[in-house]
Amino acid sequence: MTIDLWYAIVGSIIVALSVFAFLTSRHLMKKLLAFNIMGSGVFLIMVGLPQHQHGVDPVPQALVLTGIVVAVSATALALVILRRYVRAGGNPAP
Amino acid sequence: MTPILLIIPLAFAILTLLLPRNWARATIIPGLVLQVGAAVLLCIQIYHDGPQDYALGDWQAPLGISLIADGFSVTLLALTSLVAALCAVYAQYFLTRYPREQRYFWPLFWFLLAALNGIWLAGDLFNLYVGLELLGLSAVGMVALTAEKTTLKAALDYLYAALFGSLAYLAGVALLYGAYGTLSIVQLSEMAAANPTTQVALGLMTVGLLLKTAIFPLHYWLPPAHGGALAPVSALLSALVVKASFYILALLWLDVGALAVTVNAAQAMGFLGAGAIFWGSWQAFQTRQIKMLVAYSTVAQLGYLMLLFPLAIGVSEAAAHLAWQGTVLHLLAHAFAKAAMFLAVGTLVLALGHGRINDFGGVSQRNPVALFAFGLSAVSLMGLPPSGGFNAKWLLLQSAIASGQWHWFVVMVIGGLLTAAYVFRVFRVSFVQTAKHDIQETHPALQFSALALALMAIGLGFASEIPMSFMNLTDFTPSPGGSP
Amino acid sequence: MTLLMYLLHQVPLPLLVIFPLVLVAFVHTNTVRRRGWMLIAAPIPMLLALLLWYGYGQPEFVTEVPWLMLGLHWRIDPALAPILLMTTLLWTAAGTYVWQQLRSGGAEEPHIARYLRCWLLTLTGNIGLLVAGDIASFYTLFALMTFAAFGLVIHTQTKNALFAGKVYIVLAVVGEGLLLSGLIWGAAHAAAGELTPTAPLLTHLPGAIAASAQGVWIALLLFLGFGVKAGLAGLHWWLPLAHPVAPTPASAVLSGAMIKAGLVGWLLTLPLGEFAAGGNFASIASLAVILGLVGAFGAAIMGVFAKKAKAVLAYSSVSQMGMITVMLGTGWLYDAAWEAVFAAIVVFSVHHGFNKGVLFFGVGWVGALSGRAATLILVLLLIPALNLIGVPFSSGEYAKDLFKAVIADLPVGLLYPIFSAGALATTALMLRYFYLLRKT
Amino acid sequence: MTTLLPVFVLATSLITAVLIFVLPERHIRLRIGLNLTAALLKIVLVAVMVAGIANQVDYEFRYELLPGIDLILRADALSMLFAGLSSVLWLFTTVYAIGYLEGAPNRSRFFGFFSLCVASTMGIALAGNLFTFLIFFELLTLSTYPLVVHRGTEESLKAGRTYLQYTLGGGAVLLVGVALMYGLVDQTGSMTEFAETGTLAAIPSEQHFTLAVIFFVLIAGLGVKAALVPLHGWLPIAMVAPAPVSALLHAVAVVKAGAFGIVRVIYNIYGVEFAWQLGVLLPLAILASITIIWGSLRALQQVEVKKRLAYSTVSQVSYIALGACLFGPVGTIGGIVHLLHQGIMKVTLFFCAGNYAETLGIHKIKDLDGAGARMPLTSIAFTLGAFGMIGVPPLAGFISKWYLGIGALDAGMSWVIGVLILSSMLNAGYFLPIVYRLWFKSRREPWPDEHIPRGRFETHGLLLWPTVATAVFSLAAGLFAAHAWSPLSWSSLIAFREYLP
Repeated sequence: MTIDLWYAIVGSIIVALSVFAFLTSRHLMKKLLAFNIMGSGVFLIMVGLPQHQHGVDPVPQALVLTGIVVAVSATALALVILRRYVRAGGNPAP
Repeated sequence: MTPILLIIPLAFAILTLLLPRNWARATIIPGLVLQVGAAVLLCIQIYHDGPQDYALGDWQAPLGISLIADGFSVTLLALTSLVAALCAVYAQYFLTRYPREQRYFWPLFWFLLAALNGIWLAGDLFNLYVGLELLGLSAVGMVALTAEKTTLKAALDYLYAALFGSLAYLAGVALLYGAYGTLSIVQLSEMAAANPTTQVALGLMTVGLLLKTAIFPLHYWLPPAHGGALAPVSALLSALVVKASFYILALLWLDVGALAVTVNAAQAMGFLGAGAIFWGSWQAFQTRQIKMLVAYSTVAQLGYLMLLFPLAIGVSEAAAHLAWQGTVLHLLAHAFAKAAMFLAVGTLVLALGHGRINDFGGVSQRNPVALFAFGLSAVSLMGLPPSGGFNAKWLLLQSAIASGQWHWFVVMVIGGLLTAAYVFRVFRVSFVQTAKHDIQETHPALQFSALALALMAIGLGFASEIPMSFMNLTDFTPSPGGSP
Repeated sequence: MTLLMYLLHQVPLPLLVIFPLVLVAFVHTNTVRRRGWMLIAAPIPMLLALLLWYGYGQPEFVTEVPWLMLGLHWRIDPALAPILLMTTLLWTAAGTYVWQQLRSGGAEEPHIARYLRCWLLTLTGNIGLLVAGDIASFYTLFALMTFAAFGLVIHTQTKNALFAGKVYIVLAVVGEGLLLSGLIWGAAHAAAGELTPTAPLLTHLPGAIAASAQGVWIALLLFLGFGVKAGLAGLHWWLPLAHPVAPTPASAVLSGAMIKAGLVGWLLTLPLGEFAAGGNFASIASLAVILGLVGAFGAAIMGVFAKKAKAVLAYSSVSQMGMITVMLGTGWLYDAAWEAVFAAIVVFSVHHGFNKGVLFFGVGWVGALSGRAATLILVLLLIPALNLIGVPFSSGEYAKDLFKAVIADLPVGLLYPIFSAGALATTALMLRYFYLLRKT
Repeated sequence: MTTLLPVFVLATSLITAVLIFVLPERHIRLRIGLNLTAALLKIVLVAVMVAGIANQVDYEFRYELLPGIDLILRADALSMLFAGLSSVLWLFTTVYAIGYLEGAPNRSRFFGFFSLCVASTMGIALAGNLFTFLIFFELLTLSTYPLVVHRGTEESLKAGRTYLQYTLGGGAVLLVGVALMYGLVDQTGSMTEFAETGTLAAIPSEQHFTLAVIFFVLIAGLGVKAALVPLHGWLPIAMVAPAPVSALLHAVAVVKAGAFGIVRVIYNIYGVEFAWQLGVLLPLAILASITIIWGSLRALQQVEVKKRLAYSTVSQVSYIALGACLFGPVGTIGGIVHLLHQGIMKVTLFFCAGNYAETLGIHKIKDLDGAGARMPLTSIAFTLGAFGMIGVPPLAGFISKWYLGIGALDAGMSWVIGVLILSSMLNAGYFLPIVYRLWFKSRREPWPDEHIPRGRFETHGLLLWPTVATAVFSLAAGLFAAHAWSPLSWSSLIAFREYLP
């Protein structure tokens, strides 16, 4: 059991927790936060799982980097829409 | 040749983002011409030279981005260009009433196109992920365009579903990479064995993609999003966007994980499809708003796509081949027909000023072409001949007969009747002579772009040979494998 | 004379038959009262042709038009020619009667144009069916006569007339149905083996029926089907209802000529004579005799209690047709004697046609006249009446003797005296007839 | 040319349909001209093909729709019978419709779908295999729906719904049958092509049960349009449509498409001899007989003219199915010739019903008293049609019954005679009272709603002459039945080719 696998296991736990949060939270902001945490978990798995075989693998690093960019932009978009929604009189916690 | 199809939309996306509004408008037609032209050229090239691989910037996989253009992907590319082009023509006239929305529509439109093209051409699972995310974000942006409370809510729901789905997918990708050390679809399809890791990975990805494809019972986000968006947006979303995630799903089940999937799982997917057909049709039959009707119709029609899995997995090669052909044809026919239907409905709503089906009286006199387009696309959706939808249904039925799966046979036949039940609700009222209020004339371009798409759906019934011959270029026939 | 001979051979029979049909087109409501002559003119061509035909020694006279209907084959049948002659003469006479009525303005009722049209149509059918030699056209003309005669029956449009019309049409439709099934069934056997049966000739029918395993049933269908028209006991109900209400000349042709169409149908289609050899049809033949006797005497009893002279005559017709049915049945049973019986039937029917016609006219004349003239007519009417009864030296006696001569040699038991007793029945009816006439 | 002629025949009405849809509502004259030109052109083309068929020319057009499945348009003797009927009646119905709809709204839509409907009928006539037949069969459903609901009233919308429920359901059942046929029996695509003596006789006997099942599935699908009891419910309800539609629908298009399909399945797919061996003909014959009697009984109870005619159609169309079930050439001739005979007679009757409704506002039978004097030509036409339906010679209906009767006896099914005669009597029972009212009752009160005053003719000329023409046809078809160019002779040709390969 390497340290990398620990990353993956911790990542899975984070994912599991955040999925629970995502599904049970009503507030849209909370959901967004849960999504971000979930993303972190997945990234942990991504860097953690493949590493145990043959040293450092550049591919997961690159993938995670891309993933983070995507997640950030998605969060930004979600925030914009959420703000608009609230301004338009929408209830953020339906 | 291949990367041009990514470069063009991206370039125009940036162009339309940067240029002033009027200039941006002027770039649309050249952009569309370039895009369609490039797709057609690629089709011709593939037809002559066979499938091609292309490594972007000469960076080889796994770090580089590899593009694969085979018969299937060029078919989808051509479909995308055609549908998008007509939707764009429509949007040009439709959006004159929405100046603010117009500003953001075009960049999003081009990004959407780039994402779709990227997905069709992607050769590895991670590129598919990137494509999916880009697609999801631009689609959500388009839904949110009008910035009304309801559409914003729909956009948010859509966004969360898309994000959740993407992460589930990404987790699966991570597992697969951890197990096999590659993301290339070609390599994975040779390596992926029927072990728990693969199956868990596939399960995660499947759930994510089902959510993105809005397959019953995970379809909750689709009707408000598709029904609430502007007409050209709905058309693009229903015709193309949901197909992208289905495409990946099919790739996973029939190619990447062909050795890992089980017949029972495939049957379960079929039951989801059947549920979608019945539930979607029932909801479409119940709803009062015409756009919701069309949106629920999408839910139902997506169910037919899911029948691919039980019909193609664990059966004879001939039956699987039929199922595959039928599904592809259904995908194409539905894309044309549903785009046409949303555009036609958009025109009618524009003319009437509302979308209440029961108050559609008199619409046939003032907007006959739009109504006719609606009718033609409905013919294809109902699977009545002559239409692409009918040919697709025929092939699927033949596949069900060939593999002796009578339950799917029955589902498809009943599904056709249910479709008829809800589309004829619209025709019924359209024959009422007396209009309850004013009906405006609409721009002919709006009516005729819808008609052109509808005619393509019908014409596909006579030209099914073309996509089929492209399909035969790919050796992508689902393998008869699958452990019980 | 050669010219006439030429005409006789070249003028096709259909033209003679169609002529009255063409006249129908010229009947208009406004001019109808001046067009009474049409009714006289209508049967004249056929009458002339028939006389010529007799004059030239009854040569073979056949017209075939293979492309018309299911192949038209029309001929003058020498055996039936007397009935044809009687029919044309009676129609001419009755036409003259109507013409006279129209001229004197006697027929003031409305619908006179319709009356004339129906008259001409009925006439076409009645005369035509006697020359039709193929099944299809025979049935066509028979149906034309049947349906057109409805217009004659209900012409006066009184309540009774409408009721009579209803009974008439129901029985007629039933009769047509029985007839058509019999004809088709028979024709199927006559045409067996052919890929496309054009309608077979009537002359093929008896043989085919005799050869068929279900021949008895086919014969029964035909017997009953024609029996409606021939006033067969049990199917005769329309006669006493229709005759009193129909206009006098119409009653005359109805009773004199049309009723014989049913008889002609029997003669042409039933497997009589040599085809009955072997006794296959003994059951129906016996039925014919029994029904004939029931008709002959039953109608007489009913007739005596009738309230109108024309009803009496109608019952008399049923009675007389009953006697003919007895003759037919007897001839059917004893196939060797059929030739002679056939001759007797033809003579009897011609005799009955003329005399009954005159008696009907008499009702009209007596009604129209008064005083001495009426009495004179009454006296003159004794002649046809006595003829019908069959007093010595009358046509009736001649006709009956022909038959009696035949059955005298046959083992028919009581039939001979019973048949002779028919004269009593007729006498009773005639007495009643004169009684009622005098009262009016 | 021999390849494209069937396509041209189809195109004459298809292109007309498109042009009419494109043409704005106000171009009345242009539309009329277009319609009539196309109708005449089609008749000419059909005539050319009829002459060709008589001389054994093959007209065939083939186009691969799906791998192994062709769209085939082919002219054989049977298809020309139906095509000839449709093309001639299209002309008359168009003329009639022009008169009937004068001044009405939505004429562009009406005539467009009308042409489309005829195009589908042509496609059905010329279909060379089951698949092509199915395509046009469904197209017919779609193109007739707008005609049924044309008036847009609540009643017609309701009727349209019922119509769809039946016909789309029937279409789905037919689809099932055809799909089963292709999937289970015919892997090569050649056995579902219509061939003159059938294609299935060589199938091994273990598949016979499957074939029998498929047969009844196909019949159930076709039976909806052919209005076989108990699938006939749509027909009387669809009577709310305008009279030309009822005339075309009932005489030619929809019901005939069903009946024609039954004939095709029996003769050109199964082959009558094989079907007879399979034992599927007797049940169908019994069903057809029940329909004949039931339709007549229901017709007796109707008080509206068009409803009575509708039930009469239910009854009469089954003669065709019955004839097809009689194993033997004569029965075949009877069934096939009735396809045409019933068409012209029933179209006459519906034209007349339309004339009474349009001219005098008469919808109920009891209002017909004395109409003969007011509208003599129409009433003569009605009388001819009615007597033809009863089977009185020398009208067309008699010829049909004659051949059906003899055919039944040849096939050893003598009980059919009883059915025929009973039906004739019931026909008489519901038609003679109408004829009686027309001619023998006199008018006391004014007409319910007199639209068209008595002018030079009793009604609008465009309404009158098509009626008279079809009435003359139904007389001529019987009168000249033995002529070489009569429908009867043509049907005999078909029967010859079926039984003597």
